[in-house]
Amino acid sequence: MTSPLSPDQPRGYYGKFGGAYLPEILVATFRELETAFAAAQADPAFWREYETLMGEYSCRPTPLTFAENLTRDFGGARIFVKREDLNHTGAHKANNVMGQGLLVRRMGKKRVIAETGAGQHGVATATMAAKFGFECTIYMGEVDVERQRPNVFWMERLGARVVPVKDGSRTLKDAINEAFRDWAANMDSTHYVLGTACGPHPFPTMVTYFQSIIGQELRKQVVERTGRLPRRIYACVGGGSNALGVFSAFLDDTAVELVGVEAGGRGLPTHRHAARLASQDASIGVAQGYRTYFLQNSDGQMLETHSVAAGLDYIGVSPILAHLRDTGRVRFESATDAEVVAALALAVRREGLIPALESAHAFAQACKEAPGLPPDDVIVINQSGRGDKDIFTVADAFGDPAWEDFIRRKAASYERKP
Amino acid sequence: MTSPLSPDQPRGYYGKFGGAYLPEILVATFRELETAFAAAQADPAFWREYETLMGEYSCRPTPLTFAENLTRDFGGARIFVKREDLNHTGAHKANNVMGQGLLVRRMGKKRVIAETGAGQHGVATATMAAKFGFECTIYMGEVDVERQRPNVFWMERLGARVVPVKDGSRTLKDAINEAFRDWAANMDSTHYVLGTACGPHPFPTMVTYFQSIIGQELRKQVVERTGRLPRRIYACVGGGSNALGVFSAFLDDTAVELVGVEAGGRGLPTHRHAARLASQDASIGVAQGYRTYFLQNSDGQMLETHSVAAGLDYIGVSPILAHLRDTGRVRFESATDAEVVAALALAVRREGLIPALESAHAFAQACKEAPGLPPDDVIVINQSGRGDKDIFTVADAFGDPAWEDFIRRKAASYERKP
Amino acid sequence: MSTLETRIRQARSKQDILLMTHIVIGYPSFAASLEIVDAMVAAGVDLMEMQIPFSEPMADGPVILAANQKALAAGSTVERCLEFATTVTRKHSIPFLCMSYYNLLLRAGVAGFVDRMQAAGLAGAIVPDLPPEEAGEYLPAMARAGLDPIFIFSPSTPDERLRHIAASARGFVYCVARKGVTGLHTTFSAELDAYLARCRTATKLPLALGFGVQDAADVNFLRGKVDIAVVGSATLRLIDDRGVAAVGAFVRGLR
Amino acid sequence: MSTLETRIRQARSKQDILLMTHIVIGYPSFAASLEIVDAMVAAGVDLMEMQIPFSEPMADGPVILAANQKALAAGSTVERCLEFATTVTRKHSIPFLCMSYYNLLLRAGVAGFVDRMQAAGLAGAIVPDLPPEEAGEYLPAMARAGLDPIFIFSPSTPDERLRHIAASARGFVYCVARKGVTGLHTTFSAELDAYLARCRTATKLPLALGFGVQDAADVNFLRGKVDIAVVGSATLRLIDDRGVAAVGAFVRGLR
Ligand SMILES: Cc1ncc(COP(=O)(O)O)c(C=O)c1O
Ligand SMILES: Cc1ncc(COP(=O)(O)O)c(C=O)c1O
Repeated sequence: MTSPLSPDQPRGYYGKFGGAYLPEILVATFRELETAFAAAQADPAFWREYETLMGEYSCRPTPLTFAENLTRDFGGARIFVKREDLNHTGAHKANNVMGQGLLVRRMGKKRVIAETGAGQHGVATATMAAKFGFECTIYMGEVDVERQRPNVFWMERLGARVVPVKDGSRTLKDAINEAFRDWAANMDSTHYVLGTACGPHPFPTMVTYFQSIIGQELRKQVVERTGRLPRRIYACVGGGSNALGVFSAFLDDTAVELVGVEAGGRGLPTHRHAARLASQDASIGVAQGYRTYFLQNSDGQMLETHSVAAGLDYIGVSPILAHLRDTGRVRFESATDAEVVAALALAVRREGLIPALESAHAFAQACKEAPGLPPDDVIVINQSGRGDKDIFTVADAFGDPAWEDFIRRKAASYERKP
Repeated sequence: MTSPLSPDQPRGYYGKFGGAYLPEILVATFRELETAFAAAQADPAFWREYETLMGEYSCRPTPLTFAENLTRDFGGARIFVKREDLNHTGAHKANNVMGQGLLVRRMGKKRVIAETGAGQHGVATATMAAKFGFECTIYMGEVDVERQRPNVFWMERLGARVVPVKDGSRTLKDAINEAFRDWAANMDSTHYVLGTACGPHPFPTMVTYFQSIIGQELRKQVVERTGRLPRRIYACVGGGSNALGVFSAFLDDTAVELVGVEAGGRGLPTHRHAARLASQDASIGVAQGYRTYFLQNSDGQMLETHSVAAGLDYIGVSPILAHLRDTGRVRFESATDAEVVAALALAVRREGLIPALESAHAFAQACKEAPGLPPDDVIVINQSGRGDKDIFTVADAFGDPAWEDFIRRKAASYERKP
Repeated sequence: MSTLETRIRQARSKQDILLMTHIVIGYPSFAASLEIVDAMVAAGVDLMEMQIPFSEPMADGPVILAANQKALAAGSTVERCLEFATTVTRKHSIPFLCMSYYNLLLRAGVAGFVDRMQAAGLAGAIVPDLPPEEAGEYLPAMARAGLDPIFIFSPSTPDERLRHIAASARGFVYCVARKGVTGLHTTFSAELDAYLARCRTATKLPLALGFGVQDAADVNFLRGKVDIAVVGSATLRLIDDRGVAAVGAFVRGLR
Repeated sequence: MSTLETRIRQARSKQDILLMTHIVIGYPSFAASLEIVDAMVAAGVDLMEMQIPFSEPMADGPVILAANQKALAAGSTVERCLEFATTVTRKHSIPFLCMSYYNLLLRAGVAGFVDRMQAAGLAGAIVPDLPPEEAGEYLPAMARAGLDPIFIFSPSTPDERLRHIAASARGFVYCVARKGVTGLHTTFSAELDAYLARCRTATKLPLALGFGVQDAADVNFLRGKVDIAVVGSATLRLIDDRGVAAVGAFVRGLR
């Protein structure tokens, strides 16, 4: 299968975004990757192998669920949810990671590294490494290690070494830098499993390629189920991989509105957010090897970002999405932390779905817009992941006293031990 | 579809096990349920509706995963894993609960209650209630509330009232008694969603009916993938529902050995276990409305049971399994807590699978037996659920100091709040 | 007509309503249980049901449940309970019934257990989780031993089934007043009349009514409607709150 | 031949190996940076690269990374860094190079940034994340301003690409000694010869070698192999451990 979203310009550019701004030491490695990826794409057996793996190890095709209660509550468009949360390891991250795993095996490498923010990509990579028998190191900002300790625990059980990154803002972007540093030293043995549709070419194209399985399935499912294409599709946007994955199959259907939802954090006016494309706070820059919109100051130094969802808390955004914003094909919105927690609570209560805090951004925006659409319309929310992993954050957001008591008792039980 | 495992005797008996030992006040309710279930079974649309629901809301058919590394490590039979962990809410419990949800809707009731041990069945029921718009109360032993707090948190978010049961051993059996008490008072409005293939007729038959979807899928998958029937199938046995679900499609294939794995707890010789069928410690009794093997003393008082897996920590066992033991069709084994934690660690590390502690019992037994079987043979482990929910227990079993520190810091952060 | 039924009818000829009370043997202690029985008999109760505690009393509400569990925790065994029954049946002349769950009978062997109840001087037994359909072993054993199996009617039991149950019943029939388990209050209302009329049609045996009968007003309300008023959790609650000494006065005040 | 290249060749005619050192401007403070430059120049270094700190220095290792972040936290801005450059280029006569990441140029406007570097008296720039393919805006601006774009060779760069890079290079070429980022030690071995031979074939420009050069032994090893030894993280580490005052003696001891 060829990539649904290949660069429209040389050197991995989508419009004026993308490229590969690499330290020379890594250039050869990227060329090797580009070649391996091109060969895989050209081999019809590769996509089949990928689909088989995802069918037998994860649960693809993931279902499309009709959110009957929310639809009724809002009295507007019929709301469907694409269930990436049902993937093995709990998020769409598995798609990308398993695909890259197959590629790594083709390339004959024996070690993988990855960065992780929410921890989902780290768990997915560590899982893939366990399955494929690769050695594995995961870089994770110290702040995120703390926010997402359960994921760290599982990564370690999966055999990965988790390295807390203590530099900079100690979040995702710093973990990415650190992964590049590792790669620059170990590229012969090692593949860097970048977790989203960002980074230097060919990562945005490659990650989108693997994630496009979401959109392919959805298109088939939604037509079968409703006899029509959706009026709008909502996806949260961290790096942009789940959004591109689900949007990819609908780019040529101009009647389908594609809506990317970024982290509004404490609200756009506070500037404490991670909205690169939905706010006026970002500007074009080059960092971490690619050109896109970044949240940066007038000197070009990256700003601290903020979101209740670790997986959206990132300075940059996929160059492909930056381009799709500039061309007007994708509309970008943002949802605040408070709106997101409310949307999560609603999805849980009314549909029995537990979206990840990241995915709850897409729910939040869809809930805002659904009432205004006619009942004939179909809208789809991409539920990129499940929210179990977020229990510490969500319990805090709800201020659940029973949970706090439980943690206190647990802590006390550890004190009593020798 | 008719039930794959209907009683072979009147009044819901399987051999000498089963029956319905009910307080008179509940007899009419059970008759009503029996009638409704019979009507549903007779209606071909019902099973289709059930399959559609499970396909669109959960991710059925769940995959069959080849455990390539474990197979290679052991050098014996080819090991496959049936992935019930990928169900929505993370376990096979969803199958039963969604099926009963459809039945409740047919019966026109508006409230559901359930007992829960591991919390999985509680989360599944609360999820079903949210989706179907039923009011929901979950009874849960106080000990289990403490062991499985994350599940309690989600149940509450799902809109369920979780009632900690403070009587008796404050575990699953006491929660069951309490649910029956609620039902006896509210049977007009309420359905009791019993969580396993135990309890008075028609529950064992009905729960097995819904869970038989596992075995039906598996049979098709394993023949397609390997061209043969499995030599052995392993399933953990708490109440017995996942085991019966996966075994059901193979009962007539006498060449397929069916192995139920019970909780060996601290070891059978310590008597601190929950092995009803694999130990000599149980005897035939009647409690909680049905006749089966119970762990009881010479007076007939129930004993305290023990398992690292809350979902297996139960005094009784499905009457259907008791019968299948007596007929010799199913072999019963037990795995100790220590073996189970080791098997879990192995599955995580080598296959990237995170079985629930319950399911890890099946892994433990399969790991013991796989090396002794020829490579031509195929064995299947039913991975009834995922182990994320068990992080507090597993982290303690591993004695992870970083986890303990994390919990201490979390607790300290709560102290600082007003 | 069984001995028990005869005795009930005799007592009824002197009283317009009989009183049956309930204890959990060994709760709060065996000594206290004896005091309670003495006090109740002295206060004039006509029959007593004595519960042998069981770890899973699914038909009982919170008060009796807790008493079952505390009695077990304090070391109550079937053996000691039957010894206790022997003591009180020798000491007092009113009929005593055994109340327990089926597992205790089954575990000991149904026939053997029934024989032991007989030896203990008990007049019959109430086994709330044993419907007649499952009583194939129990009924002949009881008949052989001359003990009455007391069965239960409930408001949700359809007419046909009332008759079916009645066919196995001896001594009297225990009508539960409402849905739910023991120990919660019942608001007695005119609805009860229709239910009791159905019960009357189904059996000629004396009728007892229990579940939520807790004071003189309740007993008074039942006068003329049933033969026996059963006071269960109310006395247990009384003992918990005010001690064994309060039992006599309470029972005397009921009628 | 560019002015920078001419000056390097002149210096080389007097020394068999030149020394280039590295600072992060504003680390540990602007005042200290000035002292460090003065000490290095006094100790005889031939060229200096001055890094304008960037929040995401992906090609730098832990030592320089930390210095970048501390400098930023202490208030280093592009404006102040260029002022600093102006000060030192006026004060000292050796060539100074600007080292930074492309985003700082891009954000300010590449041509404008280059003009400001020129105005600050800098001789050229090293932009480690800007390969020649992406340098379409940068190269003409540098040429117009008369500044030399320093490009990088690495051991993993194939011959053809070495030539392609060389085509854009001016002043000298910076050869990184090994895989990885700055700051880790390099074990210099005979393998280096083959790599440097490839570099020599690809360009006639002077060659600098850096990454892991940290003491006199390393510098000595490079004598006769390259024109310039680049000492980067080693001096930063020295400052962290022993303070600014130790710089002069250290640098003097290198050659
Ligand atoms: C569940 C989930 N959704 C979304 C994201 C955001 O990534 P992306 O924008 O690449 O889909 C993450 C990142 O960790 C995630 O875990
Ligand atoms: C994951 C899982 N597996 C197994 C069980 C045991 O139940 P059963 O024997 O009915 O399958 C439970 C019960 O909670 C469970 O949560």
